[in-house]
Amino acid sequence: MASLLEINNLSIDVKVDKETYNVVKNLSLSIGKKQKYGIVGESGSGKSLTSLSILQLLPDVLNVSEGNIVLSNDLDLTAMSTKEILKVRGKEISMIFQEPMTALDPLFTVEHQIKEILRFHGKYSKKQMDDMTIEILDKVGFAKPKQLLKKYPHQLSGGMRQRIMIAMALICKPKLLIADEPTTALDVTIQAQILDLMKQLTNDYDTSILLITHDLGVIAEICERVAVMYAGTLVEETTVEKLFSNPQHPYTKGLLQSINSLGEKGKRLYSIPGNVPSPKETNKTGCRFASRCPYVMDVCLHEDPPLFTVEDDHYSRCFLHREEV
Amino acid sequence: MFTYIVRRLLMLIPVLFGVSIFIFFVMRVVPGDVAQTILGTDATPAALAQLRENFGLNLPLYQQYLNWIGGVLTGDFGESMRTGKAILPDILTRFKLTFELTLIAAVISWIISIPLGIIAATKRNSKTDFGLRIVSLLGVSVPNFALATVIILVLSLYFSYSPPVGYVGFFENPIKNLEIIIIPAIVLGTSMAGAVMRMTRSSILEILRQDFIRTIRAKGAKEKVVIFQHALKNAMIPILTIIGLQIGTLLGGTVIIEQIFSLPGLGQLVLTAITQRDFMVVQGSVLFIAFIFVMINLLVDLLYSYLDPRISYK
Amino acid sequence: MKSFFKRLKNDKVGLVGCIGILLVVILGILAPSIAPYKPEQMFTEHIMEGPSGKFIFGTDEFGRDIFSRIVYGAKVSLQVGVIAVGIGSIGGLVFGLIAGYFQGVVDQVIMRVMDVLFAFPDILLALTIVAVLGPSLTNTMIAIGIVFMPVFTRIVRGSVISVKENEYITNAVAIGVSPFAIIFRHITPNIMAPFIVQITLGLSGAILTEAALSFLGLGVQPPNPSWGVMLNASRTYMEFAPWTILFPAGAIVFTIFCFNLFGDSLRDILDPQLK
Amino acid sequence: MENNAILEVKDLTKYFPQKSGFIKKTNNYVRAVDGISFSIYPKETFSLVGESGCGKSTTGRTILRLQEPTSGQVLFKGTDLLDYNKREFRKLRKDLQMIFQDPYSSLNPRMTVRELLKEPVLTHRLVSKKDAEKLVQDIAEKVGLSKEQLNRHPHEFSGGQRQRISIARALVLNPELVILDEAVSALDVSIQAQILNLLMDLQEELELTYLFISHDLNVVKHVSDRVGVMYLGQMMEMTHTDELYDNPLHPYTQSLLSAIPSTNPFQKKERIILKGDVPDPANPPSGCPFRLRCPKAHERCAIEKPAYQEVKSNHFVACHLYDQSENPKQARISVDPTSAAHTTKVDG
Amino acid sequence: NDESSDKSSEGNSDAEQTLKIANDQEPAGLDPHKTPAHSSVRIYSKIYEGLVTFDQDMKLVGQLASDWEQPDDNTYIFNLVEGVNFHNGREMIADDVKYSFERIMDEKTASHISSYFSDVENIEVMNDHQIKFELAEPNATFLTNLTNSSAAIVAKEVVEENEDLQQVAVGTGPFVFEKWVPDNSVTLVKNEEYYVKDEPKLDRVEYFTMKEEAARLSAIRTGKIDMTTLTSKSAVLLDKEKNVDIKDYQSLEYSYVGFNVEKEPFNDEKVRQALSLATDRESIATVVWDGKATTTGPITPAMGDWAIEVEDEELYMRDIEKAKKLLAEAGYPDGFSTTITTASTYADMIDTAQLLQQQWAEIGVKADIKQIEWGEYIDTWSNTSADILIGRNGSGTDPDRAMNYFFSTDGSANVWNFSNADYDKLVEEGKRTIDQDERKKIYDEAQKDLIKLSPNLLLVSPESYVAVRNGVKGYTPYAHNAEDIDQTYKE
Ligand SMILES: Nc1ncnc2c1ncn2[C@@H]1O[C@H](COP(=O)(O)OP(=O)(O)OP(=O)(O)O)[C@@H](O)[C@H]1O
Ligand SMILES: Nc1ncnc2c1ncn2[C@@H]1O[C@H](COP(=O)(O)OP(=O)(O)OP(=O)(O)O)[C@@H](O)[C@H]1O
Ligand SMILES: [Mg+2]
Ligand SMILES: [Mg+2]
Repeated sequence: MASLLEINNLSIDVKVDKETYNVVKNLSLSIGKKQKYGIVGESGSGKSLTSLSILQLLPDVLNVSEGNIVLSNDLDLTAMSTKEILKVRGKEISMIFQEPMTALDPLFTVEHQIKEILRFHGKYSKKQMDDMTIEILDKVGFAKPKQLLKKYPHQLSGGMRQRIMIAMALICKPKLLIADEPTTALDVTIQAQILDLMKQLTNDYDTSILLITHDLGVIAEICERVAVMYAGTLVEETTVEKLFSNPQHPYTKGLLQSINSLGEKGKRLYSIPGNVPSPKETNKTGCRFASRCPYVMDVCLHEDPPLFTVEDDHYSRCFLHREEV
Repeated sequence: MFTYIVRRLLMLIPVLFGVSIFIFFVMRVVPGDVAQTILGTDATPAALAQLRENFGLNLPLYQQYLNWIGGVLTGDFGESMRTGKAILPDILTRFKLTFELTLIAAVISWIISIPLGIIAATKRNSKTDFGLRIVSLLGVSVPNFALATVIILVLSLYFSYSPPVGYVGFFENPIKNLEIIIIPAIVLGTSMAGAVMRMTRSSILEILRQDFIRTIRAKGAKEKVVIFQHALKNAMIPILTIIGLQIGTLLGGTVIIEQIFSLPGLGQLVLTAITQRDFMVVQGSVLFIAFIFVMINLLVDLLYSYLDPRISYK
Repeated sequence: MKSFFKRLKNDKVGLVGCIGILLVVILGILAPSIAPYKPEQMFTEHIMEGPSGKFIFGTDEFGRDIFSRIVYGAKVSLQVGVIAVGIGSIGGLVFGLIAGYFQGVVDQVIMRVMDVLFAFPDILLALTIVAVLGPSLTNTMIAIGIVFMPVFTRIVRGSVISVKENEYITNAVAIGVSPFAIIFRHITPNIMAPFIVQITLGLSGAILTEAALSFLGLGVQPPNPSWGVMLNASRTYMEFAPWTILFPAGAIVFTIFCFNLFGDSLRDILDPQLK
Repeated sequence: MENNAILEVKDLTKYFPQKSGFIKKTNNYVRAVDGISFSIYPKETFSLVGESGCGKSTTGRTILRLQEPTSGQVLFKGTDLLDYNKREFRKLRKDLQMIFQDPYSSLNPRMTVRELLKEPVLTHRLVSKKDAEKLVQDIAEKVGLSKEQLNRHPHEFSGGQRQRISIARALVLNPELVILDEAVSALDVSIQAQILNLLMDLQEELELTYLFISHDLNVVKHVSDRVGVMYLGQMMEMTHTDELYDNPLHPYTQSLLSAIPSTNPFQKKERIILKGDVPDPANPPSGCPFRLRCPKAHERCAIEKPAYQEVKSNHFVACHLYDQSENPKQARISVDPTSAAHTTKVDG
Repeated sequence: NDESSDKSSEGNSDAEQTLKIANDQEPAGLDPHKTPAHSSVRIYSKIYEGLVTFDQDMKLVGQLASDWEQPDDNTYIFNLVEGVNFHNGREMIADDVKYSFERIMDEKTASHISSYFSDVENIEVMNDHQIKFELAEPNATFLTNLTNSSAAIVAKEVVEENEDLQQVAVGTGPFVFEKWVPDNSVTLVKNEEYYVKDEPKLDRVEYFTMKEEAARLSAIRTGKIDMTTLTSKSAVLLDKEKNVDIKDYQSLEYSYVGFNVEKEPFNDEKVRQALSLATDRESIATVVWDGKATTTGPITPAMGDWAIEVEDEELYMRDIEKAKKLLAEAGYPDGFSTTITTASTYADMIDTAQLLQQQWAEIGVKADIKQIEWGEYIDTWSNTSADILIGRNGSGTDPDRAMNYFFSTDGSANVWNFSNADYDKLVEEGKRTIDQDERKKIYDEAQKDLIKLSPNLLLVSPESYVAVRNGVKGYTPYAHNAEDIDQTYKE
C-alpha cells in the first residue's frame, strides 16, 4: 500500500518559563492510501499535538523541533509556507477537533460555518453549496438538516456540535481525515452512524483516516493499523488484529487489561498503577513508562529504548524485546 | 426582543424625568445669576430684579420646574434667556451638524483604527506592532486641541489654506459643507482612533487564541478570513462598547473642536449656556443629549445581541 | 506575586513602561530638589526664551523656567490622573460588574443612572460638584472621576455580559460559589484586558480634562503648574514659541506612553495563556 | 421505597424559547426535557443514557437549577429544590455537585489548578485555609494529577487531564449526590478505569449517590444500578441495569445496545443502524417521539403517544408494543421477525 | 448664488462688495435696549441709530436728529432728519423716538441703560419731526448717553409683533439684518434706501463668530476673512504678512484690582495704598500686554482730555519701602495673607493676577489666586463676595461713567462697598455741570482723589488691534467706534 502521509522522526517542544520540554519525541508513522489508522494512548500523551502539527496548527508556545511530515510522498507539510498549507487544510487534509463546545465560532450559524469551507476551496454556485450542505448534514445523521442551518452553536448539544464538525471535515472529500476523538461526545447510535459514515467515505472517496481516540472499541471497529502512544513517544505500532491478539508493550497490555475488565457492576477495574509522568520527568533519558512498568529493568532508567521489530509488521519500544531479538 | 425595545423605550421616561429634575436643581445649585450675566455692569438692581421676574425666576422652585417640564411635555422647550431664540429648533439644527461631524469622524477613526489594531494584534510584539502602538498612543495622548491648532497653523502658513468660514448645511451645499467638516472630523477621528485601535488590538488578541479560531484555520481559511470575519466579529463587543461611548460623547458636542473650527454645534450651545447661566438652554439641551445617549446605548445593546446570538434580552 | 515581578522583569517593554512611570513619580515627589528654580519664579528679563543652558526647556510668557514647571507639574498631573481614574475605574468596575452579572432591574437602574451621568456635560458636573463640595483640586478630581465612571461602567458591563456566557461561570455556580465571589474571582480577571486599556486611555483623558477644567477655573490654581494647564496656556504661542507647548505635550505623551506600555504588559502578565 | 428516595424528579420540563430574525421573536420552544420523572435512592448509581441532544445534560442542569425548569418538581431528601431561596440553595450545593460534560470550557482559564480546587473548599468553608492545601493535594493525587501540575493553568492540559480537574473540583466537596455529565467520556481507558474506581470507592466510602449521564454503555453497565433511557426529552425505558442489558424492551434501547462497539476486532457484530436523526425537539413528531426511526413503528405510534408504564416490576417503558391497557389492536403487533436485532424476546 | 458668494470671498468681485469680519464672541441677542454685550452692540449698531453720535474726534454730531437746541439746562429739543425709513419701509417719526425711550425706561423692559435716562421727566412729541426731552435736573451726560448704541430708535410695531427684538432687527441704520446662524455668523445687507448719500459702500457684511484666535489668524492670513480683532501677541505675528495691515488704537478699557473695602484689611486706606505702591504697572504692561498698554487712572487715555497724567502720581511709583511702612502703620508689619479672585475666561486677568502675586509678595502679602468661571465671576462681582477681584472695565464715553457709576456710593456698579461723601459730592457736581472746562476741573480732582483713596487699583489700558486685509479701504478704528464701516469698501 502506498503511503499517503508519513511522519518522520517528529519531535514537538514546548517552552514553559524559559525551559524547553519535549512533549512529542521522535515519532514516526506512515498512513497508507485508503487506510484507517488509529492512534490510542494515555490522555496527555501527545496525540492531539501530533495531529495539530500535521496542519501547522500548533499553538505558538509549541513548535516542531525535529522531523518532518510528508504528504503524498512529495509535499513536506512542515516546510510549507502559510499560503501553501492553506490549500491543504480542509481540502486535502481535514480535521475534527476534540472539543466540540469551543471549536465552533459562536457568532456564526451552522450554515455559514459549513459553507465557508466550500468557499475557501472552490467555486460553487449557491445551489450547489446548498445541496452539498444539506447532503453532508444528512450524512452525519441529521434528520432535518434544513432546520439546523440557521442555528447557532450554543443552541446545539455537544453531540450535535460534534457532528457539525464532522460534516465540515467531510464536505470537501479530503484525502486524509484527521479525527481527534470524533465520537467521544456522541452516543453509541450516532457513533455507530459516524463510524459507518467514515468507513463509507474511505470507500467512496478513497479517504484515509487518522483516528485519535482512547476508545479501543472504536479502534477495533474501524481501524486497520494502530499506534499506541505514551508520554509523547510511540510505544507500539502494528495492525489492529495483532495489537489486540498479541500486545507487546507493557503499556499496551495494561490498556487492554483495563477495557477487558469493564462490565461487571461493582467489580474493580484494572488500571495501570501510577501516573503519567510530568514533563519534567519525561525530559530525562530513559523509558518514559519505567515508573509504572511492572517489568522495569535497570537499563530502562538510563537509556531511551529504541523501536524493536517484534514480529513482521509489529513494532514495540521496550527493552524486553532486546533479549528476544 | 421587541418587548425589550419597548421596555427600554419606556425606561426613557424615568431616565429623562430623572435628568430633568437633576439638571433643574443643579442649575439652581451652581452659583451665578443669569440676569447679571446678561445685563452686565450697567444694570440697576431694579432692572436685574425685573429681568429675573420676566424669566419667572422668582417663582417657587417647584412651580418653575412644573412650568418648564409642562412646556417640554408639549414639545415647547422655551426660549433662550439670553438670545430669545426658541431652544428646540436651535438644538435640532445644531444636532444635524454634530451628528454629521460625529459620523464622519467615527468613520474616519474606524478606517484608521480597526485595520491598524488588527495588524498590531497579528504582528504582536513585532516592530510593526510597536510602531503602531506608538502611533495610537500619540493619537490618545496628544490633546486634540493641540492637534487642531497645529493643523490650522500648518495649513495656513505653508499651504495658504484655511477652511471656509461660515457654516452651510450639507443639503445646502454639500461640497462646501464637507470642506468645513472634514478637518475637524479628521482631528476627532484620529484622536478617537487611538482608543479604538488599542481596544481592537487587545480584543483581537484575546479572540485569536480561542479554540474555534483553530477550527477555522484547519478548514483552510486564509488569514484574512480568520481575522476579518471571525476574530473581528467576536472581538466586536468591547470595540463596540468603546465606539458607542465615543459616539455618545461626540453627539453631546465637542466643545473645543467646535470652538476651534467655529462650528455651531451642540457643545458650543451648552458651554455658552452654562457660562452664561442660560438655564433654559442648559436644561433643554441636557435633556436632549440624555435622550440621544439613551438611544445610542439602546442601539449598542441591540447591536450586542445582533452580533452575539448568545446574548438575548428578555 | 513573586512570579509577577519575575515576569515583569522578563517583559522588556513592560519594564520600560514601569521605569518610565517610576521616573515621573520620582520627578513629582522630588520636584523641589530636581527643579533648578521655583515653578512660579519669574525672570522678567527672559520672557519667552527658547531652550538654553540656563533654561533647558526655555521660558514661558512670564519668564518662568518651563523645565521646573514640568517637574512640579508632574505631581499635579499624576495626582489628577491617578485619583480621577481611580475613582472612575473602581466605581465603573463595581457598577459594571453588578449590572452585567445580575442584569434585569439592577442593570437597568445602574445603566440608566450612568446614562444620566454620562449625558451630563462634564463641565456642568464639575461645576456642580465644586459648588457643593467647595472648590479644590481634589474635588475637581472627584468630579473627573465621576465623569469617567459611566465609561468604565459600560466597558466593564459589556465584557461581563460576554464572559458570563462561559461554561466555567455555570460551573462555579454549581459549586455553590456566591455571586460575589464569582464576580471577583471568575469574571473580573477575565475582563481585565479592555479594562486595563480603558484605564490607560482614561489617564490621558484625565490629565487633559484637568486642563479643560482649569480653563473654567476648576483645576489647579495659578501659578501652580500642571501639564494640562501649561499646554492650554501655551496654545496661542505655538507659532513663535513652540517650546512652550512642545515640552508639556511631550511630558504628557511620555507619561501616557509609559502607562500604556505598562498596562499592556500587565494585561499580558495577568494572562496565563501568554506565559 | 418511594419515600426514601434521595432525589425525586417529577414531571420535569425545560423548554428553551427559540428565536429567529433580528428582532428575535420567540416563535417556538425547544422541548429539551419534556416531562420526565425518576427517583434516585441513596448510595445507588442511576444512569441516564440516550442519544446526543436528547436532553440528558439539560436534565442534570435543571435539577441543579443551573437552568430554571419550566415546570415540574425536584425533591431532594423530600424537599422541593425549587422552594429554596438562592442563598439557602447555595449552601445546599455542597451536597449536590455536577461534573460538566465539556472540560474545555468549564474551567476558568485564568485560575491555576490549585486555585480551581481550593475554591470549592474555601467557598463552603470545609476546612481552614491552611488545611485546604492538603485536601487539594489529596484529591489531586486521587484523580491522578501531580503536585507540580497544580500550578498550571487549564490550557496547559490535555482534554483528559482537564476532565480530571473537573472531577476533583466536584468531589473535593464530599457531596451526597453527584451528577456526572459524561464525566469519563474524555478519558482514556486506563485513566477512565482509575476514575471509575475512584468514583466507586468514594461511593462506598462516603455513601455517595450518582446520577451518571453517559452514552458509553459499557461504562454505564459497569457502574450503574439502574438505567433510564431518554429520547427526545422523554423517558423511554427505565429499569435495573442487568434487566436492561439482558432484556431491553423498547426498540430504541435495543438499537442502542446493538450499537456498542466491541473491543474485539475479530468479532464484528451485527447492529441496528437507525435511519434518520433525532427529530428537532422544537417540532417533535406526533405520537411516539421515536416512531420516525423505529423499525417497529405502526399507525398507532403516529396518532397516540405511548404511556410510560411499569410493564414488569421495576421495569418501565413507553411503547405501544407493551401497552397493557385492554387495547385489542396492540395484541397483533409483535416483534418484527425481519429485524436485525438479535436476542430480543418480548414477554408480555 | 454660490458662485457669486465664492467669488466675493476671494475679494475680487466688483459686482458685490462683501466684507467678512471675524469676531471672538457670539452676539448675545439683537435687542439694543436689552443687550449690552459688545458682541451684540457691534452688530446692532449697524442696524439701528440713535439721535446723536460721536464723530471721529469724539465730537457730538446728529444722527437721526439733524440738530437740537437747549432752551434751558433741563430741556432738549431735537429736530429729526426727514425721510428716514425703517427697514420695513415705514417712515421713522417722533412717535418712534418717544416709544423707544419709553421702552428703555419701562421697568418691564429691564433695560441695562434705563439708569442713563433716569433724569428724564417727560418726552413730548412736538410734531412728526420734532421731539422734546425734559430733565428733572441738569445732566451733562445726557447727550453723551444718547450716543450709546443702546439708545436706539426702534419701531413699535416690530416690538409688538415679536415681543422683543432679540431675534429680529428693524432699524434705520445703513445695514439691514438678513440672517443669524447661531454660533456662526450674522449677515447684514446694504440698506439701499439709506438716507445718507453714498453710504454704505458695502453690499454685505458678514460677521463670523470665531472664538479661536488661531482660526481667526489663519483665516485672515488666507484671506477667508477681511477683518478681525486680535490680541497683541497675534498682531506681532502678522507684521510680516504683506497682505494684512494691523490697525491699532488705544482702547477705552482698563484693568483694575478691586477691593472689598469693608473687609479687613482692605478697609484701611493705607493697606490699599501700600498695595498700589507695591504694584509694578509697567511690568504688567510689558508682560501681560507685550508693552502695548499704558498706565491709566480711572479715565483711560483714550478719552482724550478727560484723562489725567498718572505717571507722576505718587502711588503709581513703585516703592517697596514706603509700601512696607504703610503696611506697618496699618498694623501689618509682616504683611498678611489674602486671596485674589479672577475670571479664568480671560488670560490677561490670570496673568495680571500672577504678576501681582509676585509683586506683592515683596511686601509680605501672600496672595493665593482663585480663578473662577465666568458665570460665577459675575456673581462674585455683583455680590462683592471676593476680597480682591481682578477685572477689566470699559470707561465709557463720558467721564461720569468711569467716576460716578463705579465709585459713588449709589453708583450702580459700585460693588466695592466704597463710600466717600466728599467724592460723592464731587462726581455729582461733575454730572450736573454743563460747562465743559468747569467739568474737566472737577473730574481732574476726582480722579486724583480716587487714586489716593484706592478703592480700586487702576492698572493699565491696553491697545486694541484690528487686522485688515490690504484690499479693504476706508476703515479706521478709533476707541469709541472701532467698527465703523460705513465708509469702508473693498478694492
Ligand atoms: N499549550 C500548551 N502548553 C504547555 N503544555 C501543553 C500545551 N498543550 C498541551 N500541552 C501538554 O502536551 C501534552 C500532550 O497534550 P495532548 O493534547 O497532545 O494530549 P492528548 O494525547 O491529546 O490527550 P487527551 O487524550 O487527554 O486529549 C500534555 O502533557 C499537555 O500537558
Ligand atoms: N441554552 C439553550 N438554548 C436553546 N436550546 C438548548 C439550550 N441548551 C440545550 N438546548 C437544546 O436542548 C436539547 C437537549 O440538549 P442537551 O445538552 O441536554 O442534550 P444532551 O442529551 O446532553 O446531549 P449530548 O449527549 O450531546 O450532550 C438540544 O436539542 C439542544 O439543542
Ligand atoms: Mg487530545
Ligand atoms: Mg450533554
